[in-house]
Amino acid sequence: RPNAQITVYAAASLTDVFPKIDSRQKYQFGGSNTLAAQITQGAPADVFASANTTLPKQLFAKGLCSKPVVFTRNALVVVVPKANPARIRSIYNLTRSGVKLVVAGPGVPVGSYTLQVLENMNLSGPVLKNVVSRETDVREVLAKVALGEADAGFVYSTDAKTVSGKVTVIKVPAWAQPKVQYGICVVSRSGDKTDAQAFVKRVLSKAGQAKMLRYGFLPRVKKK
Amino acid sequence: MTRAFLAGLITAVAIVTLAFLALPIVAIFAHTTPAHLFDQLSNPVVRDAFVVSLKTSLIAQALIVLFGTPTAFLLATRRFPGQAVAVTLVELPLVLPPAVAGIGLLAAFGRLGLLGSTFDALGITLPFTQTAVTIAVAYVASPLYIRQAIAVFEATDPNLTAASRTLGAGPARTFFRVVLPLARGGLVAGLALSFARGLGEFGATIMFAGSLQRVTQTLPLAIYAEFDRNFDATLAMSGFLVLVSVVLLLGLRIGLTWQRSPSKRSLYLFGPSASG
Amino acid sequence: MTRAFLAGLITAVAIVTLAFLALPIVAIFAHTTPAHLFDQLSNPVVRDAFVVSLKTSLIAQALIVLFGTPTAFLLATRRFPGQAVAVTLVELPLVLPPAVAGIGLLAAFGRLGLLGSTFDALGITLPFTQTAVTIAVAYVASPLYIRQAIAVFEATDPNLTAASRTLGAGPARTFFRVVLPLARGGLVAGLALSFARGLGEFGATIMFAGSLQRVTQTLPLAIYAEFDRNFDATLAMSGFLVLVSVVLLLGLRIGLTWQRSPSKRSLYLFGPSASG
Amino acid sequence: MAALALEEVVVPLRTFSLRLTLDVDGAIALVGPSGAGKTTVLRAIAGLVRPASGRITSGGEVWFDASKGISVAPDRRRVGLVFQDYALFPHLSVRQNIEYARRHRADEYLDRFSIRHLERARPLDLSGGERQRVALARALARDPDILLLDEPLSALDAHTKAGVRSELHDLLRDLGIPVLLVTHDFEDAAALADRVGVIVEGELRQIAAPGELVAEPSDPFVASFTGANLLNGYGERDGGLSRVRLVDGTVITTADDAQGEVVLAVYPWDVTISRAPPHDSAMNLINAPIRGIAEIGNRIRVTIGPVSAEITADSLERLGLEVGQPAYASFKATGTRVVGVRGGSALAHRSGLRSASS
Amino acid sequence: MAALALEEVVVPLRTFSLRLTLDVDGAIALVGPSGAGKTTVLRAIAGLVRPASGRITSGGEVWFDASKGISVAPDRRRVGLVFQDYALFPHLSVRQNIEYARRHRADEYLDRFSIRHLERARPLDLSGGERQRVALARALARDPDILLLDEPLSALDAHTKAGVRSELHDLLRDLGIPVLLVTHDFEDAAALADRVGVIVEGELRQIAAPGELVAEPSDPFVASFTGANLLNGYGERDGGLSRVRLVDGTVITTADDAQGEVVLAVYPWDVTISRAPPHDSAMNLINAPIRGIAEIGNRIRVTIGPVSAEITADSLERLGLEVGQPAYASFKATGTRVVGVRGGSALAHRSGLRSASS
Ligand SMILES: Nc1ncnc2c1ncn2[C@@H]1O[C@H](COP(=O)(O)OP(=O)(O)OP(=O)(O)O)[C@@H](O)[C@H]1O
Ligand SMILES: Nc1ncnc2c1ncn2[C@@H]1O[C@H](COP(=O)(O)OP(=O)(O)OP(=O)(O)O)[C@@H](O)[C@H]1O
Ligand SMILES: [Mg+2]
Ligand SMILES: [Mg+2]
Repeated sequence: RPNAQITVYAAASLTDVFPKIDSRQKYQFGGSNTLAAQITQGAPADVFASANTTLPKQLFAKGLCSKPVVFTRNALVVVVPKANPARIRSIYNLTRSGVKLVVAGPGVPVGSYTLQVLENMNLSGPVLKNVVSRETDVREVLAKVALGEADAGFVYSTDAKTVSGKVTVIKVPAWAQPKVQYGICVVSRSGDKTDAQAFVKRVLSKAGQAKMLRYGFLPRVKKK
Repeated sequence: MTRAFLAGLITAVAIVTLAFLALPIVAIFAHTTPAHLFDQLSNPVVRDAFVVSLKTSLIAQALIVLFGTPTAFLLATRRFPGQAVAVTLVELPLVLPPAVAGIGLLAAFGRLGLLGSTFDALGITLPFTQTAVTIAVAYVASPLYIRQAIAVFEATDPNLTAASRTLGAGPARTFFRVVLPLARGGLVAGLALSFARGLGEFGATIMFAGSLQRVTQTLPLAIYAEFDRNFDATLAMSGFLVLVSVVLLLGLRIGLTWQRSPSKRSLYLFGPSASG
Repeated sequence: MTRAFLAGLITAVAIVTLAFLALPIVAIFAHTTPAHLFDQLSNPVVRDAFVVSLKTSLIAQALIVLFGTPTAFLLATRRFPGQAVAVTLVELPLVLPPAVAGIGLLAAFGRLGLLGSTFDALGITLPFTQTAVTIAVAYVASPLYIRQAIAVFEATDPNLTAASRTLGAGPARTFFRVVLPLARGGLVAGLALSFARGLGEFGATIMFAGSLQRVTQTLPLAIYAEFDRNFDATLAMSGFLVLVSVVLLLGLRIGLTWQRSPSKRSLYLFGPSASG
Repeated sequence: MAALALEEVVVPLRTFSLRLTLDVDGAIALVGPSGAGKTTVLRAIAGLVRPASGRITSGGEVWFDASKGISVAPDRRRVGLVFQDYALFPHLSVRQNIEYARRHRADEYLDRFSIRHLERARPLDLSGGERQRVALARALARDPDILLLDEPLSALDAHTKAGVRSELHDLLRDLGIPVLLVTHDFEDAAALADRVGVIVEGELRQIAAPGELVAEPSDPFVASFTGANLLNGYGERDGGLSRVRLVDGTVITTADDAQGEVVLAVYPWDVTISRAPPHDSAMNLINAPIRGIAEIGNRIRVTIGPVSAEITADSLERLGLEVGQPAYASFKATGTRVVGVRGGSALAHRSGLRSASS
Repeated sequence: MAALALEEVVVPLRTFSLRLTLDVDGAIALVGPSGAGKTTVLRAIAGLVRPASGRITSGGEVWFDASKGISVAPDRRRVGLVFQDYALFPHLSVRQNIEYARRHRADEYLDRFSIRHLERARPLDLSGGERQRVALARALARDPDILLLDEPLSALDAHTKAGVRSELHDLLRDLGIPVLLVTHDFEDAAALADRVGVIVEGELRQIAAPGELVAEPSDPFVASFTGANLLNGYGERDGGLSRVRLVDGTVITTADDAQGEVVLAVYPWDVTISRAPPHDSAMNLINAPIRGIAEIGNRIRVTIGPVSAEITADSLERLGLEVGQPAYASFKATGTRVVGVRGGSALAHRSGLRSASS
């Protein structure tokens, strides 16, 4: 039977790829934390795809969704405007005073990942003092940089690609990368569990994963 | 001469103020071309958002008129204990942070809200549905219409309604033949304001209805969502909304002046009004 | 009897409307206790947000009064070409989606905005600063004050100012001794409205000023940020903002009634007004 | 023809209460100063304000009865009320206004009030006189059992007024239903009504034919309202007459019994003016410089000391009177009336300047 | 004493233009119907409205001169303007109102206008008469070179009015500065001013002493404004006299030269009433049933056919006149004046009901 439309709540970083995987569904993209909160408040979502695993786990614990599975991974990068007014060449330049750095709020997955990176590099203190705004999701961070209002921002490598013309990417050294795992689960109150399951399968399927890779996401299991 | 100076100063201040208010609008149009602006109407996101906005706004405004008018009339013409409270209640959404309004709506109609269980029992879910958008819009925009309506009804000459009564017309006839025709201009003006405000609703909607394309994503939400992906689209949509607002406001201006006396009175602060 | 039925119907509708408007407020307080509410004031996030909101609001309102009053006076008392446009300009922010306002402000005062280069040259950067918050608030809240001011000034009896002039008082003296004292009540009311609206500003602020604790994170922004992490904090902050709004509105009510004539006139739709 | 009756109707007002018992038959006018409660009387009859107590009946029907808790709705009472400001519906044409009551087509009234040429006009475009005619037509098109007029002439300029007044007078006479009109102008009341009541602060002081009010004013207020000079003084009996010493020392002889602090009324047309002491029966003589000469239509008012006299233009010429010049004002002892005890009247604080000077 | 002069002042108004040349010395009154432009005259003098052309001078000073582009600001012209609604500052006490001009302490004026007891009161708490006195005091405390009064009496009820008028008359006389007052009531104007001008639709029709206006009205409008009956008819010379045939067929003889469509004026006090045909020199006789009897103060207005006559109460009694009963109205040929050609006057559409009936 032609399965009905389902509603997918997905992390902002999945904005471009998910429709390519399945164009028929309804998507709401945003900060994973916001989406989780909305689901807690009774949002009629069928599937929840989060930019981390903690949020889905919390929902699972509350019995609000099925046991989450990891469906992809991602990496953090620093983006600077093409003009690069602050002449940022490496992450270490972010300590320079006067740099306008935007990051995502601590509740947002990418926000906490950012903190981890800085932890790993022992830059927390000197860099965080340059933060001028904590945005509500990763896309806002990207936007402020792309608009040239901010000098730099931490985003997922996948997001950086979407506006490649407007920003320059600065890699985060592998040893400093946090474990960025995306978890997906079927919302318990979903009126259409079968289609929801079907969607999850679709994402985990070869085709689905291929699309993910094409958009710069990393394989769901790190190969040694 | 100090007098001319004073006049000059005031004019200067006014010009600065108006410039400040105009600049952002100008900037938006500086960044987008009319052509580009109308291209956007073919952009599916914009089109969907436009449809959602229009649909929810129209329903919301209909509700506002239907429920707001009698309420306003009562508040304007009757004295009762706790009236001040009632009027405050009516105006509250106007000054309430939209985000707070959204929280309030969640706390009231959300799954965990006061009526949550009731609605669950009835199998109704409000939050994050299009109904939620309509509710949010109605809640936030209603004061602009109701306040205006109260003002207009209060301004109706009681002698005219009294006359209508002594001429054998009952309450209903008096209301529809005398009160309403005289109030029309003001009511339309109020509705225009409330419509524009509803069209721009953001905070309450995103809190209570989320932002789901084709379902709950209104123009302002789309703007916010597109903001990061494609700034041009955002500017175009913004420009579009500005145009809508301007049209509504000018309509309102006309509606109002059609009400008010034509000749503007001079306060004679700076010399007499040139005659004729 | 149909007449009683009609009256009953209207009353019923009014009650439903008021209930709908009241529910969200009630819900917020149902979820939070006064004690809890004041605990939140010790929560650093809330306290900082409160300080930022207060500071920016006060400055913004001061600017609004300083620049808005002369502007309103001019618009109310002088006729000039393009006046309708000017008035529309003044009212536009009221109906503009805050997000659009924010984008407009970015497009105007942002680094890459119209005046961006100019400001750069002067070494001024607005976005992400508290100044940006103040500007956003002033831009979005100003219409509520200016519109009211225009209305009040238009309502001043021109014979009084004329009298003042014939009694040898110049424009300045006439304005400060006659116009202003008579307008005070209305202006205060308008200011209260604009203050409340400014306090709730969200969309424009987050677009133009971002959100950073202790710097640009106002109460509404904090509410949004805390929404997903700590719903109680959100409710408490909301409750707090509701209280502020209510206080302001009641102040406004008083301000207004202190203006308007005391005795409310009956429109005689449902029987005569009981005398006395 | 159904007469209207008010029985001990009481309407509490801001500073005082309106208390009224009145039978309306034929044309009755209530006169009183602004704020006396005149309009309130009409509102109470029309059912626009609910009295605290009392009874209002029209012919057989009971319109209001506090004791029985009856209060007929305004639209169920057959009253034709013409408002002071006419209260025409600004959004309706003259014809639509007249047909609002849906009892008759307007044509009959358009002709009767010769306003056919205005039928399409909006009230705002009409002159005062025209508006009044429309308001009258509208009220009568409702087939009222009684016609109520609030200040029917006050909205008209003096020039229109003269004409409207005489026409209105004829109309009321031919109408055949009781008419109650209120005005603050005694002359208008006298010109329009068979009986005139003077109402002050909600209380009916006296009601009678206009002539009687002038001849026998019951108190100083009524007297001054009908145009008399008022003289305050201290009176003592003296044989068949009384002598009253005024504040300025003048002594007035009156045929009435005046003892103690009294107020005398003298009508200007009972006072004669002369240059030399007159040799006639008039027992009262005031000799003082002329304070003022006012020409009113064809009559002249000459003010000497505390009294003003009304004389013809001819006699003014003949006597060659001029302001400042001394003259004699004389009037009969029978021309004076004791109208009250001093201070014991609403007068003192009301008639501002005059009482201040006299 | 500085006199005020208006030279060919023109103020365009909505439907017509005010055009005025006038010298103000002593007390002058302008009368005219509502909307005639009276208030506009005062506003122009005070500098509150700027004329399109003309010249306004006060004594030596030029206040306005269109040709020279001079227009002195209102606060620099020494005018005392008393507004129709008095325009007292509601937020200031009586004392503060009077001291607003900062030229004198209020005390002198509080006493002079006997309002000391009100010095702390707010204008809203005052009666009409009291407000007017405060407004006068305030205007005079400004040391004006000229006093302008807009409808000084129209806001007062008839009862207060009588008193205020006479007081005002004395005040204006003693003031010693030129006074210009406007009103729509001819009697008020006559009572207060030495000269009265009749202004209609912005144009000064006639200006003269009140008596002259009555004796020699220049046109039907002025005539009816001063209280005359107007008779429309067609006139033909006949020897030294003219005969005018009225619409209803009556023929009136007049000493004036009346040819073609004319309007005759007859004053009520020139008309005598009798039951039987009178045997006197009066050449004009109208025999018709009495249309109305109106009692006005001590005078009675009896309307017979197209004319109304003014008679005394006594003669009413003596003749025992009653409405409906036939009677004779007679007046001398010399008692009639040709005051204009028919239709050629603002009259026709103005005096609504009357013209409709006559
Ligand atoms: N609704 C009301 N409640 C209480 N008092 C009122 C009300 N309406 C009028 N009054 C007061 O009652 C008094 C009489 O008012 P009303 O209008 O009847 O007087 P009036 O004789 O018609 O005066 P005017 O000649 O100015 O029309 C006034 O003092 C007024 O202040
Ligand atoms: N500012 C204005 N512009 C144009 N026309 C005006 C203005 N003010 C008044 N008018 C018109 O000028 C005419 C005269 O007005 P004005 O007030 O002088 O008459 P008025 O004789 O004082 O009347 P009233 O006796 O009613 O006071 C009126 O027809 C009015 O409509
Ligand atoms: Mg009244
Ligand atoms: Mg006027």
